[in-house]
Amino acid sequence: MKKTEIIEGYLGYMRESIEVVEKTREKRLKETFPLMSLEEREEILKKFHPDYKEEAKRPVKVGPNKGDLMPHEVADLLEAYPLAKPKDIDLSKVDFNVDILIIGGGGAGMTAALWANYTGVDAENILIVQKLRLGDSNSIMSQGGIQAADKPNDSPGLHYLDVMGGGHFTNDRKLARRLVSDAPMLVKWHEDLGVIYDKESDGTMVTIHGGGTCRKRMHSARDYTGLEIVRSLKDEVLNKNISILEFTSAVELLTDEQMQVAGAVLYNMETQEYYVAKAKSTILTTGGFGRLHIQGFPTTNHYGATADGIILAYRVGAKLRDLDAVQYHPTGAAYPEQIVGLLVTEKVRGLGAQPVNKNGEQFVYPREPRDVEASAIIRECYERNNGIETPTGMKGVWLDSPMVEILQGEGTIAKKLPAMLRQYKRFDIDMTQDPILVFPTLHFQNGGVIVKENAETTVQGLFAAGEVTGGTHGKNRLMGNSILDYSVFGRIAGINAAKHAKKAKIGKLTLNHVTKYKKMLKEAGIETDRKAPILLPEYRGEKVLSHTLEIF
Amino acid sequence: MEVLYYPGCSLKNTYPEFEKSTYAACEKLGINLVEIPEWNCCGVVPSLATDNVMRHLGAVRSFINAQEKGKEIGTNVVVTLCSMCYNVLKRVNLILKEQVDTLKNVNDFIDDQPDYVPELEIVHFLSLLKNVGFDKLKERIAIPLRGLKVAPYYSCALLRPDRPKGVPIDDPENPTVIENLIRSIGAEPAEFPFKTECCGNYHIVFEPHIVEMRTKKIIGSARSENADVILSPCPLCTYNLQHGNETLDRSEQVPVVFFTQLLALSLDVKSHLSTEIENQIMKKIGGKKFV
Amino acid sequence: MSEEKKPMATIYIMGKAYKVPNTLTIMKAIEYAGYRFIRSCGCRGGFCGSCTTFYRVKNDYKLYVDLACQKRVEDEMYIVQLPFIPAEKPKWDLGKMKPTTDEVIRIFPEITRCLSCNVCTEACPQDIEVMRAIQALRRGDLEDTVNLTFDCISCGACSMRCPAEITHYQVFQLARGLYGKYETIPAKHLVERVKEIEEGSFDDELSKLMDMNVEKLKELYKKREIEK
Amino acid sequence: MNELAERVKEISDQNVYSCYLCGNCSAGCMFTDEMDTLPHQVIALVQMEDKDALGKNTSWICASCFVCSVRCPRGLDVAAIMEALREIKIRERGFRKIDLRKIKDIEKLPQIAITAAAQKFTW
Repeated sequence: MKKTEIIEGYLGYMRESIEVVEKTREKRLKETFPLMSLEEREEILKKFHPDYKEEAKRPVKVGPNKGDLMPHEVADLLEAYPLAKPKDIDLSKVDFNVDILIIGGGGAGMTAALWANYTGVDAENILIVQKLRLGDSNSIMSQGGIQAADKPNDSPGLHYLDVMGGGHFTNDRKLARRLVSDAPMLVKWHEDLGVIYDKESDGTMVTIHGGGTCRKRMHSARDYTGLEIVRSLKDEVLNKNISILEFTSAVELLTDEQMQVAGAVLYNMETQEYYVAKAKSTILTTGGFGRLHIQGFPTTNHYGATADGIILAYRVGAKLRDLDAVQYHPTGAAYPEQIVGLLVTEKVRGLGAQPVNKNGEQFVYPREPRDVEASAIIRECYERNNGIETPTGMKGVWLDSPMVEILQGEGTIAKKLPAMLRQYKRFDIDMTQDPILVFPTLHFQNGGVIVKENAETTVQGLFAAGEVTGGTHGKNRLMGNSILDYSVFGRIAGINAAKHAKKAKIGKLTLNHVTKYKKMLKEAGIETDRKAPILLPEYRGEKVLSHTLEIF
Repeated sequence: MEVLYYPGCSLKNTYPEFEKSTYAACEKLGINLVEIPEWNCCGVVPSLATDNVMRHLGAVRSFINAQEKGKEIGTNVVVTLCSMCYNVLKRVNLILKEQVDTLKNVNDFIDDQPDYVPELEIVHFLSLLKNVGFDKLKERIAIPLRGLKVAPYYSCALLRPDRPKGVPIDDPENPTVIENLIRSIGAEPAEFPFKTECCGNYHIVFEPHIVEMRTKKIIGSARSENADVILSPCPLCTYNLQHGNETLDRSEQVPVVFFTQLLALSLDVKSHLSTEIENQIMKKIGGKKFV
Repeated sequence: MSEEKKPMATIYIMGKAYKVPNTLTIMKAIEYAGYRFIRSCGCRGGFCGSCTTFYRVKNDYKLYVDLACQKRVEDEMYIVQLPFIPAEKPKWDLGKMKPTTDEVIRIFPEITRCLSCNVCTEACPQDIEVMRAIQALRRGDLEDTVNLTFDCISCGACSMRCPAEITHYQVFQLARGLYGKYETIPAKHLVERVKEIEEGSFDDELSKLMDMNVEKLKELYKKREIEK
Repeated sequence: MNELAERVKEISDQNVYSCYLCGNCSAGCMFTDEMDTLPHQVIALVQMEDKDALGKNTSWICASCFVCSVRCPRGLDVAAIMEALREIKIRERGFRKIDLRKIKDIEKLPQIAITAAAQKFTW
């Protein structure tokens, strides 16, 4: 076998390692690698988790979180100037005057819109603005599932313990309690909407483990859980005639003289026209920051995950938390090059696949909380040098996917992981026969805008739900709690924004907070041509970018 | 006897009683219907354009599936119940048997399935019964429908056109096969001059008044012959006739039933007739079987 | 390997030739060539269906469809993307419908025009047997339709190719909605748990946990039994 | 053969010049009450290359019951000629006879009827 020859998707030298993995498989099938103690977890995190790299962070210089440590990529955007000059925007002409403005059309935004509508706000008085198409979001990409303690051997209390433990006990307890208490109700709501969850023939939900769970409470829809939920939500939003503006982003929030949030300045990404949207309640559901590529990591996130929401909120004075805590999903694709960074769902491990090193040995319990699992893989690749190097110079470990077929029966992968199977098949790799190569990938913004239990931020009139918020998961979110998060708090945001809209009185629209923020930046001595929000990442080829002329 | 069976959309979606009564009767008669797996919609009305084979594809794909299933169970006979399906399938199959170029054309186009070798025989269920023999059928009858006057309604698709040669199941101008069936189950066929007339077909969708005009005449004719029921082999005619009934006073209406429902009733298996109609019939024949 | 030495492919983006590294996906190649996406780019992971791309290759009449984020470039590829599927979404209220093909036809009567040509299946980047699914629906087999189309990402490639002008992805959404709402058995344990929570059965347990200090919480966490 | 007759032949494989206008088709037709022109008259128009043949409602009222085809003494498939006249119009760019989304009381109609109408009135 030639080292550089490609055989069924893998290079010859990788095949050699796969043969070793195959040899140890039978033995490993009977072994479970021990779970780490809390102390061991702490140690490995400190040593290997990217969050603990001091040089990757700095204290932010301005605003409500002045002095807090944040990744450079986030601090850079908080310390950036607005995209538009306040004096260029005519606030006297209001283009959209609605009760509720929802910024971000993913799972949280659509859930909020629907529940605002159920609470009595007419569909035409709800406006969702969305940078891409409605539903194009991280929500649609989530594969593994949604947690809810709805089986007799489970309880919200056990779920709560898992959430707290996974978050290293740094969570906002009230939010965590809400998360676990409302979970079954939201899954029931999905069922009523027509979401097709995996079920036994008598209707019992099929549930499995996720990393850090003590009970099998992960509900899924094959490995297209996010897709199935989002397309159902989207259908419902469209059926209800809720107004939608696609390819339009919010570039700044609006406030009135009372410093209440009063809508946003919107920007049509295609025509470059701006719109003034006035709203009695504004809900941020903008998602996270994966596309900032913190510390240069590849990401599982969608194209628009550029942290716009936290920038907008921060400028009106909303407080943030835990932005130093970045979730690296332990298993991103490390090979082939075309799909590097894309998610290999935790469900693969949930169904029995073990991470193994190049010698075919286990080195970590397959379902530690995500940050711990990721750290163990980094350690295996870089400290112990037991990873497999790819042609692009990346390292990874094997995820022994054929074990799923052995443990759960032939055909399980096709049935329960069709998205994964398809993704690898496209590049000639058959994950039912061969293991797949994985390495941690930037997955989730653990922190975000601080919200109360009613989804309101620290600024009046501004609500937030989903990945843009912080607190629910503390410093680390567990698998299956992000769909749950946007469902539970999207609903709460929708209901409370609707209630707030009924009594809110909005005064004169201003961008005073922007002027003030700019002054603050100047006073802090920040001289830069960085602008934020960035709306979309820049991936154009370097050669092109260095030769562009701005003529039109 | 084991044969392949093509149900069509109506039997699965609109008139399950047509299929269910057939299955019940077949069980009694020892006929095993094997549904063609993954059959496609036939298109209901055959395309008469000779330069466009696209419209035949649904039928051909069903033939291919039937052919493969037929190899498994050892038959090349495909039975249909819906007369519209019969007409399309029969016609397309005959075209493919006659026209080598057309056959090659569709086989080339359908590159995702095996080629169709035109060896299937498309048979309407009435013809199958005829082949079994109405005399033999008579011997199996448990409840002869004595005293029941039945209007045999053939309509178009079982009889016309005779092109390619071999489509009609009987003489297009003066068919008798349904009458023979009626007699064999112990009932009396009505003299029914409108028995081969058209119900208005697809005009029910955009020009329902045409269907109303047609069906009123057909029902009126059956009524004037004192028919207790109209016997239909066609789901679309059945729908149209029922639509016609709805435009008439109750006293002028004649119930429409599928021929397999009366067959099942006479074989003393579940007829899947509405309770009302079954009671009417049983009363008429003086039978004891009140549901 | 340095940038210059990478094996390159020539691709034609809407007719214009660009040289791009041949290991890139179509999406990354378009970006490499200098285009910045606003449309035709979404999740970049094969789930959202926004980057549907039609292409031909040299000396081949076949029209191929793939997701730009999931397909590696080939030399001499002629590419155009589908930024939007021109179709209104018909509105419906699942709550007032029945799980039948007739209900689907009421909204989408055009599915009766399906010619069984199977061009839709050829177009599907998710390898869904689209025609089979439409025909399953014609047979009244909602379950089969749902199973065949579960992996549909609503990219709409099928709908751009269909001679019967069917918008399959919408039809399937309706079919799945009806099936999910009416043809799956509601989970009994879920209803029971929602009721228990509403009745406050877990309030004490949760309140206790809320008031517990971190050390005690950690103890409990360590001691929790992991379900086998 | 004139161009219209040629086109009819292309589509239906029927030669309208075989028709000697006996009127048997029209006599047997059950739908003439609804027609502005009788079937054999339409055939005459085609023979004379009168494009009005395409504008008459005859072919659209035809229900494809084939009584005419069975009774034609010249063995012409008259129903196929009607189909050819429909097809010529249906194949024209921009021509639209019906809109399936605007069927009245569609919820009452069986699939078989909608399918049949779709087959005959749309391409």
